Amino acid sequence: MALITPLREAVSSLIHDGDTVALEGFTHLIPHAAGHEIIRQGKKDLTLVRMTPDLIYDQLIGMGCARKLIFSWGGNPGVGSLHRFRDAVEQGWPHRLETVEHSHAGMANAYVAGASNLPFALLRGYTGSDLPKVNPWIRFVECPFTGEKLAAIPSVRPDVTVIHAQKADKRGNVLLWGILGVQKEAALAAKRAIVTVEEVVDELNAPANACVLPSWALAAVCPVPGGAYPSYAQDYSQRDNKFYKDWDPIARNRDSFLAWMKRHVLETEDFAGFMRVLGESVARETV
Amino acid sequence: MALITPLREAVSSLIHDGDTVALEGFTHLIPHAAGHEIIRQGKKDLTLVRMTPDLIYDQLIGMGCARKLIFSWGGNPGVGSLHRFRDAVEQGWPHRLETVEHSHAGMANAYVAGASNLPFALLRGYTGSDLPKVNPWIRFVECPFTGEKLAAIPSVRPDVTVIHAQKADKRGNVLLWGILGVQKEAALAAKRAIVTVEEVVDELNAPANACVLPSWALAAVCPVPGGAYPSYAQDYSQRDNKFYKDWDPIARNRDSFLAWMKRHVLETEDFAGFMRVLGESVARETV
Amino acid sequence: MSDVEFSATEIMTVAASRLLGNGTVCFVGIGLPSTAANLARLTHAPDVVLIYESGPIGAKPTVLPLSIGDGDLSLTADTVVSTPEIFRYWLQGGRIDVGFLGAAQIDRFANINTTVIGPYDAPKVRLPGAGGAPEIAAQAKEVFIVLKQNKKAFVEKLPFITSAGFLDGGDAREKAGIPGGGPTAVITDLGILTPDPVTRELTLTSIHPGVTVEQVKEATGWDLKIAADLKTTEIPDAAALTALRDLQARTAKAHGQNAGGEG
Amino acid sequence: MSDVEFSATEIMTVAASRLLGNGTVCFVGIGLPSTAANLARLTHAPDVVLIYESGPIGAKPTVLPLSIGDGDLSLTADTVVSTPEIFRYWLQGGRIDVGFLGAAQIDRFANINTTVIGPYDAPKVRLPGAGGAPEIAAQAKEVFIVLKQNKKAFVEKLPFITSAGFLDGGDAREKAGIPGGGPTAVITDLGILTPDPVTRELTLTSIHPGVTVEQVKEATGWDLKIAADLKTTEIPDAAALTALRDLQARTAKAHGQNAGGEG
Repeated sequence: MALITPLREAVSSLIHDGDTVALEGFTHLIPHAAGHEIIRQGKKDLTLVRMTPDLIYDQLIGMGCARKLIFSWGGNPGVGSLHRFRDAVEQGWPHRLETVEHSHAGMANAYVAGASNLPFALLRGYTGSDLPKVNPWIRFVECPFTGEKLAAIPSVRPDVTVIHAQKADKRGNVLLWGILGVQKEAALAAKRAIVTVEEVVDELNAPANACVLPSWALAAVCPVPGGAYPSYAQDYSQRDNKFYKDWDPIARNRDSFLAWMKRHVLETEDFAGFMRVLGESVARETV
Repeated sequence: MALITPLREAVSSLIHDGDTVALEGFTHLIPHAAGHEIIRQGKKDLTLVRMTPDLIYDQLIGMGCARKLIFSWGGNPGVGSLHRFRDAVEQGWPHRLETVEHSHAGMANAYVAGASNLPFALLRGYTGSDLPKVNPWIRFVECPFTGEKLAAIPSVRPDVTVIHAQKADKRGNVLLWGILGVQKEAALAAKRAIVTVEEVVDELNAPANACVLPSWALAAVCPVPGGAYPSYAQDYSQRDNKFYKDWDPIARNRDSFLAWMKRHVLETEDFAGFMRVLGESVARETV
Repeated sequence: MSDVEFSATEIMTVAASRLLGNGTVCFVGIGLPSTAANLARLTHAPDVVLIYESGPIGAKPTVLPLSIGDGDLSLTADTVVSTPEIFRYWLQGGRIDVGFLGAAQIDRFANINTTVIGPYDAPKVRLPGAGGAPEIAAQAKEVFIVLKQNKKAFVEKLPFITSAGFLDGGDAREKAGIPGGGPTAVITDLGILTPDPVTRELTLTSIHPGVTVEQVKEATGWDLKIAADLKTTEIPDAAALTALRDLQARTAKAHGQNAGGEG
Repeated sequence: MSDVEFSATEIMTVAASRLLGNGTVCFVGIGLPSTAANLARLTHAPDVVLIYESGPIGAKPTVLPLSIGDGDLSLTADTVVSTPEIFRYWLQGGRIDVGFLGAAQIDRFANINTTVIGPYDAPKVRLPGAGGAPEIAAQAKEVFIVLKQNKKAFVEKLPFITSAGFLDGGDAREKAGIPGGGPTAVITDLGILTPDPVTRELTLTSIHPGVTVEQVKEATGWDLKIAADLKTTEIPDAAALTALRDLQARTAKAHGQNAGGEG
């Protein structure tokens, strides 16, 4: 049963050094606040999983939280490279980052297999690609009826998945809508799922067949209004495209990155504090 | 692109003798009208597929339309046996019926695999059951990572799937809600999908993430208000539980079954005709 | 109404419902299991989570469903997912605490038959078949089975094992690699049978008041073991009986009956 | 505005959009493919069905999405399904007519690299990676690729094949068991390249007006074959140019830019 918990406590009690952690989101509903809290608490040696690692993964990697990254597309959407990710892979800064690289189809199927408690995912995939040459976790199995060769990759079964959603009710049942990505599968594939939400309401009033995650399938529900920023929550906020562009020069340089992280994340108390200091930085720039 | 088509034409042009046909529905949204039209048109030698063959399959089997049945639970829900199904299996009347028998988990996964264009479904299933002893289509594969043994069964890929839904728009996009069963997977697993609908509206106004089947993924959309009767369509009709009970004595006896089918199905023009004659029969009984 | 007057079916249903703890996530078969599970929800276990294979999660029906896909299940559920999702993410995903099943036949190791009486290829009686039972029996953390006890149902040897209990007994189930814990209670109209911790043979551990051990043995197709510390089943309390009868009266009014099936 | 003034990027975009027939089901990559696909929808192909890997089916965005998961895609779609469903039921299910991709690098057989420049284990440049491309390239009935032509992008040998075109050419793709038909057009800012029907080597079959064959050869890292019947690309008509510029103006107003990525 998910308790309505402050994010700080959920991260502290549910995420441990060395864990495999997926913070999922597909442009929409990316759990930035939870990522910051992981950085603030100095979690180390994490295996990070995500189809589309973006800014929050760039930050986690640059701050040295990650030992390994399992992913299928790592970039700053609409802008370009993730400089901290590239620096880790190309130069080993702040330390070497092991990578396991898939296609989106592979990762999406691996989450489905994880949620289904299967050891591996079966798909038509990777044929003709060099990915199987560099990823020993891509293998092939034969159909016992037709003899066809199909790709097999291990399930993703994170210790902890973190997602952001629009609403929870007071019992901790969660409702999300719009672009769902792999969030439901990621939450159900994990041993422990943390959901940050825009608001807690009396009744979800979910439409028929909506994406609802029942309280008892979750470990913690944490109210963090705006917790997806600079990503967005449909019907609550807009994506801050400018932040994504502004991130590029900050992240290009190790020192400017570290200074930014210190001021905005390490020295703020929580996400509300981050938003306040960020507001001050933006105001200063635009004066 | 699905054309809005009369049911008679859709059945006539899209379902052929010898086809593998799935009329899916899980208590809710069972396409009875389409089943009657298949009987009226005297389709033969069909391989029928369904997780829960119920009255409409009893009728198809008793009228000699089916050569083979792939299923996982065959009964009259809430009442008892399907007498025509039993007569075919136990006595070979009106002719022998070949059966391929699965569990619900197996069938549900086989539809998913069909919709996903995979040759087989992978599941943890059937262990300790005698089903693999009598069904050669249940095999086992090894996980290439863990060595675990998992069940494998062939995908279900019907020539034609028929489902009933609440609404279509004028372009032929379909919306269904409530208990969805395997209908979406069954429709997407088929070469040709026919959907009977309660009504055709200007705009679907579907909630976010609702179960919508786009027109271009369907072969025909046929307006048949009440076409799930005696099953139901949530927010349109109630299940007629009495009909399910009344079916038991009709179907127990070959002659009473044939007489009923002649009067109510073979000698009626369409589903509206069936409902009219049924109404007369019920009125006569209750006089 | 005196609180000591109750039928054999009523004590069976109330005894089965009592086993279901509050907050338990229960995968419910239609018919007797559904009656017992909903009675639990309406009495001592308001937070029990009822999952039906047609898709409803957290169903709170006001009357007993006649079928596994009644509209009342959908309208009262926390959410309704597809049937494949129920079997893949929720059952196989390992999220079910209790699988609550009925059966046509059962053997001493709580294996279940719902497929055929007689040879498979030339059956004397063709039963409805497996439905969700094989994977519910295999994957729920534990399984309760509720059925009426007589020699046709409690047989020495099943003509067909549809769903595994403890197979040949002992550690046969574990050796076969079946993940869930297996049947922990068989609740009948005569008593409650539980598997011996070592041999896994079903043993009469509780007998309903007014029933004799001879009667139970007579209704069993094998030489039924009787627990040394055989208990007498607690009689249904007035509140549970009232709740059950109200539920059945509401159901009869809505449906005209309350039997059930998977279709 | 005169209708003969247009940039190289504009003729590339318009030429790419023209290839997309009305009613086509198109799996759209973000960036240039998304611009061309939406231009087609806003001009000659109002019934084109745009599918984005984040989940929207039948998206009709009013401005170009900056990312693959913009709210406008969700709000204007016929339905939004999960990302696993997009890849399983819709792409792998064989329902996609055209996969519309971009690329960082391409070779003569239309194989694509979006993974690394330099050795995989010690890359000179770490690119974003595969995203949806390997399976889009493999499973769509045909594939259009749009990218700017220069020697860094059009290379003799790819350091890494992320997504298969025709592999080593000839029937190598079919022999590898790749189901979809593969790339049928590579649209650049200089011309249009199409695979030779037999060797499957990319051949310049259309050149944009004002561009010389020498320029195109100079921008290609291998000895580019030129079609005997080389055509000149039709210039963008005024309506298409207006639609494109309006779309980009709306987009700039909404987003401030229109580049794109998969995140």
